[in-house]
Amino acid sequence: MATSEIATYESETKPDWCPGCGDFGVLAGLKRAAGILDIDPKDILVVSGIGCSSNLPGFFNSYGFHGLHGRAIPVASGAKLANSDLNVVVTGGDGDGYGIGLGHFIHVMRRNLDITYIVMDNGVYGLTTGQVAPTAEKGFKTKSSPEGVIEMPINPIALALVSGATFVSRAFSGDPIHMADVIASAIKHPGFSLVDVFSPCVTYNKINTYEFYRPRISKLDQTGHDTHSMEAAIKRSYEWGQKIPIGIFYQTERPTYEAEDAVLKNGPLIKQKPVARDPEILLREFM
Amino acid sequence: MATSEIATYESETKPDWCPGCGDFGVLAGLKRAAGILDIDPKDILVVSGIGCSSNLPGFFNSYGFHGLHGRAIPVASGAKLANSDLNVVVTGGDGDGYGIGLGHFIHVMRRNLDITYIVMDNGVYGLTTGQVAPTAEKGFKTKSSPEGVIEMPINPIALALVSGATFVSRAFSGDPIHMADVIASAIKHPGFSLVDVFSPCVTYNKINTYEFYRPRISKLDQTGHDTHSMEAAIKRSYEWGQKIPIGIFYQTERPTYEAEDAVLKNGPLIKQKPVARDPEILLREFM
Amino acid sequence: MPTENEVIVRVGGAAGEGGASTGESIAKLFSRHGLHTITYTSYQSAIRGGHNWIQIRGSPEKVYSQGDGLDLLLVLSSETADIHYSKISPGGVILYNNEKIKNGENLVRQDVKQLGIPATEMGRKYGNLPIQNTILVGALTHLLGMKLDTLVSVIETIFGKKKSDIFKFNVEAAQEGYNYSQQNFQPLGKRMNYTFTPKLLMTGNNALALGAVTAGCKFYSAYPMTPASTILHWMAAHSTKYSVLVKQGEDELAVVNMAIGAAHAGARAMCATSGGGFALMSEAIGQAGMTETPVVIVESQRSGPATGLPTKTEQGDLLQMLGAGQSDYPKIILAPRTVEECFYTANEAFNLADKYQCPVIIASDLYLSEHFETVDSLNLDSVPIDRGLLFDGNGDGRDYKRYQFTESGISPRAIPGQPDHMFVAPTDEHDENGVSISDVLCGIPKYVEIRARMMEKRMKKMEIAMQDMKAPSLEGAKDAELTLVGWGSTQGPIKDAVLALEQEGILVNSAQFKYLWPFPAEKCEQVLSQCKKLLLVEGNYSGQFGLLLAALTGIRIKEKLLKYDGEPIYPSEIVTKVKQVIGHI
Amino acid sequence: MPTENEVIVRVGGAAGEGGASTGESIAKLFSRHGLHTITYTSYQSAIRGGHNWIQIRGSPEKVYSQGDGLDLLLVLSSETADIHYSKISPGGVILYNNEKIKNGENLVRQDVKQLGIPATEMGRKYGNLPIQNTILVGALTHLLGMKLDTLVSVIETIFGKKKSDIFKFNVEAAQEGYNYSQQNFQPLGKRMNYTFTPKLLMTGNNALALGAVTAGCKFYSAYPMTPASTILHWMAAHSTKYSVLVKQGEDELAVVNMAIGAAHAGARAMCATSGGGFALMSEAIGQAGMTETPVVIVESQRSGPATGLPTKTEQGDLLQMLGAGQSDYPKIILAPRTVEECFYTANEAFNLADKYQCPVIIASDLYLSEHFETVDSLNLDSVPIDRGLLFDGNGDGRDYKRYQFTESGISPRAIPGQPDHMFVAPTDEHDENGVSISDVLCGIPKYVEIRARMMEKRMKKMEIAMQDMKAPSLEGAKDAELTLVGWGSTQGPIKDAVLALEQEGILVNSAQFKYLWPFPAEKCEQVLSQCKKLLLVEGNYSGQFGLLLAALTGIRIKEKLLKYDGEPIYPSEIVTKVKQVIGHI
Ligand SMILES: Cc1ncc(C[n+]2csc(CCOP(=O)(O)OP(=O)(O)O)c2C)c(N)n1
Ligand SMILES: Cc1ncc(C[n+]2csc(CCOP(=O)(O)OP(=O)(O)O)c2C)c(N)n1
Ligand code: SF4
Ligand code: SF4
Ligand SMILES: [Mg+2]
Ligand SMILES: [Mg+2]
Repeated sequence: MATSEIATYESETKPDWCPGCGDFGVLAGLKRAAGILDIDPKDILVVSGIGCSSNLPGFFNSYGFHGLHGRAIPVASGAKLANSDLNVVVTGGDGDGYGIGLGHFIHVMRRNLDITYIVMDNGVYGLTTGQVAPTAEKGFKTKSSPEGVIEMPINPIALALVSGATFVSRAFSGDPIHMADVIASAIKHPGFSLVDVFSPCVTYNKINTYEFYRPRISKLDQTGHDTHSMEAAIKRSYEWGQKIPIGIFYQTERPTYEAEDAVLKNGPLIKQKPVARDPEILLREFM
Repeated sequence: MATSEIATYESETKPDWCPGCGDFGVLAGLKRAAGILDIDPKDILVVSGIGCSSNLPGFFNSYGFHGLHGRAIPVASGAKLANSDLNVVVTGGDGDGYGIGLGHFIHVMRRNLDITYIVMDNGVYGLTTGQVAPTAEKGFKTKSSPEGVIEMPINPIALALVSGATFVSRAFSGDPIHMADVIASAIKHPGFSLVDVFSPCVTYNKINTYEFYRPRISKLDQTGHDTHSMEAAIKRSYEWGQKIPIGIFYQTERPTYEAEDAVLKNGPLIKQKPVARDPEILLREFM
Repeated sequence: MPTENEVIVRVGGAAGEGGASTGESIAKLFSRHGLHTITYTSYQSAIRGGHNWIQIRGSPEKVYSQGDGLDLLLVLSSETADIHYSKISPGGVILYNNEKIKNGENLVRQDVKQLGIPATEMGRKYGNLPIQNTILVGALTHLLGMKLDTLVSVIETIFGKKKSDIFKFNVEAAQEGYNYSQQNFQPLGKRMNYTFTPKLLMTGNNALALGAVTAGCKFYSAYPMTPASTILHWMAAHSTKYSVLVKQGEDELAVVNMAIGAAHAGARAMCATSGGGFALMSEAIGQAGMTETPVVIVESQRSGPATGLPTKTEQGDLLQMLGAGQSDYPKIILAPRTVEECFYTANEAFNLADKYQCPVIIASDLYLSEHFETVDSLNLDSVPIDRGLLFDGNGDGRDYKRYQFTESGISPRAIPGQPDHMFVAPTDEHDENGVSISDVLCGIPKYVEIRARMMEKRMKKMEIAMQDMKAPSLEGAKDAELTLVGWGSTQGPIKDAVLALEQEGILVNSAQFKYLWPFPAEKCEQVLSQCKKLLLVEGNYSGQFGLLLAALTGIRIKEKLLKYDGEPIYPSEIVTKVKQVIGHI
Repeated sequence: MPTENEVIVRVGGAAGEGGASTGESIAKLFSRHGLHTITYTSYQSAIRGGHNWIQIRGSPEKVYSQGDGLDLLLVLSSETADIHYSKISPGGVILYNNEKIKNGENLVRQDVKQLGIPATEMGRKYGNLPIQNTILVGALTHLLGMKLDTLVSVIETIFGKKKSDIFKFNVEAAQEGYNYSQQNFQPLGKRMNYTFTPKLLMTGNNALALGAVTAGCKFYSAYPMTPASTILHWMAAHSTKYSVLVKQGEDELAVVNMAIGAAHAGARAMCATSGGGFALMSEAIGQAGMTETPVVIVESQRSGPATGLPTKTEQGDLLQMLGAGQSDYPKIILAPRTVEECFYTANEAFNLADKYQCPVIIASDLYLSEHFETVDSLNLDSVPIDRGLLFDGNGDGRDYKRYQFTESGISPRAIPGQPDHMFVAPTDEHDENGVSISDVLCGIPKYVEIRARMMEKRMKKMEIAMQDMKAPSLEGAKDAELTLVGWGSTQGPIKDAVLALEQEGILVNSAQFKYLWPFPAEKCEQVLSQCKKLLLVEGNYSGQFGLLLAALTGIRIKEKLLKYDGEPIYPSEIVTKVKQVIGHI
């Protein structure tokens, strides 16, 4: 792909992340993926919540909505239902999506809306200066957990699998080329797609660093993984330790919500006309 | 167990559920379970949200908190942390727990607080006169889904399994004796226990009736199920159709949150003294 | 006590006995006789086990509330008599199934006619069909001198298909009840003219939903909550017919954020809830204010606090609506005063939302949402759709500034998908381009200024919007001794009270507020400054509107009728209070 | 401009360069010299990339705000000079690293002394250690005539272990900076007496947290949100030491409901958040009101609306706090006015919560929460713990009514685990026993009455609580031309402005409100009725306190100083406004 294509998605605003932050890799990956799919920026809506990671829409040239902490998914859902022609991508953090936003995350997956959700998973609350996040491993010490976390971390991949997501994947900020392919597949996938990204917070997480991940990362497609097997996917979602898989865990086809909704059979909502103001039609039932 | 023992838990307020409502069975099951374990009513706190099912604490003789729709779990968590000597039981509906309260539900499981959560799962919002609930099957028609639901239902058992619950079970209102045993085991279990109960709404759900469940119900302990195998549990959580399993899907031991919290090492919070008002201790760091 | 020119009926029964729907058919019977009709339904949270009742008032003249007194009590279950018998006006009637009140047991009033019917026995031949209600309504039809044919048309509307057994049986039962009544009872002898020109009969929620679809609402999201749920039910039932996408969300947080997302993408979007759900929505309403997204939120209030009495009314959430979300941001609050006005207010709300690119809250309540009222034929065309300042999409997109500083504070809005006008709508403070300034720019002098200007830009819109916010005119006598001040749904009882007092020669008038925020203080001061004495009438404990009025105008109303027991206000309560205040008692 | 008797220093640097902590060590240097010290820190949301600065003011006399003017600008990064150079008072000093501003480039003011130090070069021998800040602070110590020993003690506090390399290197660097300064620069020549009696230096959040643990708070839950997060950090760090269970929840809904659950079970419980999180909590605050559960909620306000400017201050959430949750219910709102008062208010809040069995909101803001202030030695024993009316547990439990109607509205509270006094705390309306009446009872005359009485019982508590709500006294000249009216954190700048005006012979006084709800209207009217002219000073756009005051007293303040650009109010701004209002300009 030519750099000029990626430049299409270059915003005038420069990212303000800490030097080395994993989120740079995600931004690069998303640009590249959009370039691969050659989507016109006007047809992309990037929605986010609040967090370092949620600042991403400001650094990407497309339409965007930088909403409230934890509420990106419902905003994106509403936008997608209103204009199903848009490519709706949600970008955010683990706190935003797996913490405060967890309920929305699970519910959107059972709906199978055609939305791509990219979570920059760094195990901490970066923007609020480093408290524990739901993916932090047991024992992790932060400002808000000085004795070490005593909760089990969320397993977002497993959660997505049992919640009905039709595309479940993982990427790593240290490998934006691989990530771009995963994101491109996710966007292309008709239905809800999750891309959980190991995106190191170089400032507040000294455990889950690039150095931690790099030797452990193993690509699913290089290990003969069957992306159509839910069972295999669940099993692999628990792999942690010496080998941590990235790539596509699971992909299946199920009609999207947009395809099944009766009203959307007549095309995107915003292209549909208001109802005719005919008393015969509108008032009869009240006689 | 003598009836007199169950009468201990009899409240002066009579249930106002529709005749035949599955929730009667759950109330009976809970009383019986409490009787089996012989817990003093003063040591039980039953917490609920809002819904027909959430009215249960009013009909059970113990301490109770009938809170807000969807927020029973955090209220119960706070109470348990404040007084870990209490037996804290949460009772509620599928809308309350798997709809609006879903985020709390998942997060409490990774904490493994020693709380028992009984969900009266009827596929509808009973109290608000019959809209679709998150466990409703595809195609289910309600006031709010006249064309039939187009979302996949929540699988609460699978969700609980991947979220770290240490005791995951299911019961059926049509079999309160079996249910009582399951609830008793759940309460006895040290750590978070889920009892998902098929509790038919005779008024608004004409699909998932007693007649629907009765021939399909199959007891896990009668089919050689290994309650210590997560894999087996997940597999069985997907069984639906001709055979639907009830009983204990999974049970494991993990230290409870209360056991791991440093402050609770000194006993229940409400028994701990306020800090001594010694300037030497309290003010030194600000010098 | 009902006047000669009106009839008031109350139907009571155990929950699940169909009291409400029986009442609704009586209401339809009235409206199809050409009567102005108003109902009030009292019910509880439990699906079974409680006692429900519905009051129906009809008159050839316009009526404004459920009214006072009772001409006829229709008894569906035995406790109905215990609860309502004493409420029957002297000369009134109690109509009951002989088996529910054995031999008219305990019906001892001499000034009330006891009319028993062996309805259970008469109904036996229809098997298990719950048909006693129809028999009783048949009897009532005769008692009111109404036409059986019209009742049959109502039965047809309710039970549908002409040839179904259930339709046929109900018609037969109605006929039998009518005949029995004719043979055994004297009609009430009210002298009412029936025009038989059917009137439109609907609830406030019906009118609001109808108004919304008429306004081009394309996206409706909700989470069930009494008394807003019936909007959801109506919308869902009409979703394909009117092409409105209806989405039940997982909670109110999702619901309001979905509506905002849909609105951002260009669809007219609405959601509705009650107090508790509104509390959950409040953060996102601020988001709509900050991102300048037009969205309509209905808050149908019920008795609080907390879960409170979910099936009872209150006007207790005004402070919550005023204070919704942190800091100051543009928002508009409208409180429709009648069922009819619910229709027009929905239209207006969408236009105001688009014009000022801000959230608009429609403040309804259980009483207004759920009671039936006849409305004069709605003028469907009176409020044309106006989508406000949309960016035309011409010119070079590079100059496009979504949050441009303008005279009015309103900046042209582009819609995602439009070529060349990409922008990010941020909840963080931002510059004209929508670039967030909270991350690395705030606190630097230039951006301190931009922050202040952006705040002023947004709030400027509310100064302009003030032109659209109307003060109520004084309704009633010019030289009244006293002015009743209310807002929203209390208009009905207040109007009826004014009329009743007029009958007694006491001249009062009323100022009923609909436009609550931004509060048109100057105009309101002008109106109220003409008044001799003020009496505040509100359905809440603390007189919340009184606080708003005082805050913005300094007018502190000393005399107050505040009701917070869950029941709607009755005209007679206002009459009594007025007399007390002006010293007539 | 700073007076002779005070010194104001500002430290600026790129985010991540340690400006804030350098500022804090200067503040500690001041407080250990026995100076009254106050700071203000300006920073942004991004972790890196922005520009941060901190202002430190010290004086032997009591000072109340960050002050106006600048004696010394300490430059850590090149843009610092661009942004702040013009702010240095005539006769002031700019102190900088020679390498950051090459040869004093662009430092052209004749009325400012340019003092450059080759700090980078001097620091080189310490390797990668970011030591230039320490060198500069060493230099500053000499310029202010302060003691190097005291600086060493500060370094020890910061870097801990006496024998660590990092401690040793920093001490050396400080010494070098001091020496360089001594050899090359003249001290500022301020005539200040250093007593060397160290003062307690803390932020509002420190004081609040300390107050809470002193009050016996045993449960603290929170979800991170600036500017409340530092309470969480402090509590977490002191959790085992003071036996406070600290729980970070999954969101603010969980957080507040956990605190309520803990409170219901008998623990003193608190949670804290900022505006957006508070919006999410609002439904549950009503729940605490309805179930009569004592709980303390801290709202530290920041610039809104929506996400707004998370690191900037505002007093914009008063309406939100007043309107939190549907309907009317008992709640108390307290706005501490100084860091010291944060401590006592926390104690008071817990007592009031227990006494009235209701939620108590502490309204703080970023300015108050985060700035450092020296406080006179705290009287830890001044507020004894009072748990309110707890059921003694004697007698037959059968008579126990959790929600008993009493004269005061306060009913004796039993705690789960207590024998024989079981009850359910319901968010539905209920009778004295706590039995819900919404399901099958409401609407029936007897229960209509119980509902009304239960509402009155709850609100009665607020009438009684009115006795504990104090009106502010007038501070300053009795016969002042004008009274400044403010609330909460603006007390500092207002006090300083009053003093500054006094210097110019202009007599104004001030009324600073702390007790906001239930609003002690009568007492406040009495205080304000003595005033000639009022000027409202608030850190928000719409004058929210002014609205509250007018709503409850009818007093509408015409003259307003409203600030909403995210920055705190400076005394000089008040001075200017006052002169304008009283016609001295
Ligand atoms: C309702 C609400 N609560 C809290 C906050 C404060 N807040 C902002 S970002 C954030 C967490 C961010 O963590 P994450 O989503 O993991 O993003 P990261 O910064 O790590 O990329 C929080 C708690 C908020 N903005 N809104
Ligand atoms: C915040 C809020 N939203 C909505 C409601 C209305 N509401 C009451 S109960 C209920 C659903 C009950 O469903 P479920 O939990 O399944 O209980 P069931 O009645 O089926 O036993 C809803 C939506 C509420 N009380 N509070
Ligand atoms: S704090 Fe962490 S997540 Fe935030 S920008 Fe810096 S490195 Fe990235
Ligand atoms: S409506 Fe359904 S869930 Fe509610 S009480 Fe009746 S049967 Fe039970
Ligand atoms: Mg994160
Ligand atoms: Mg249910």
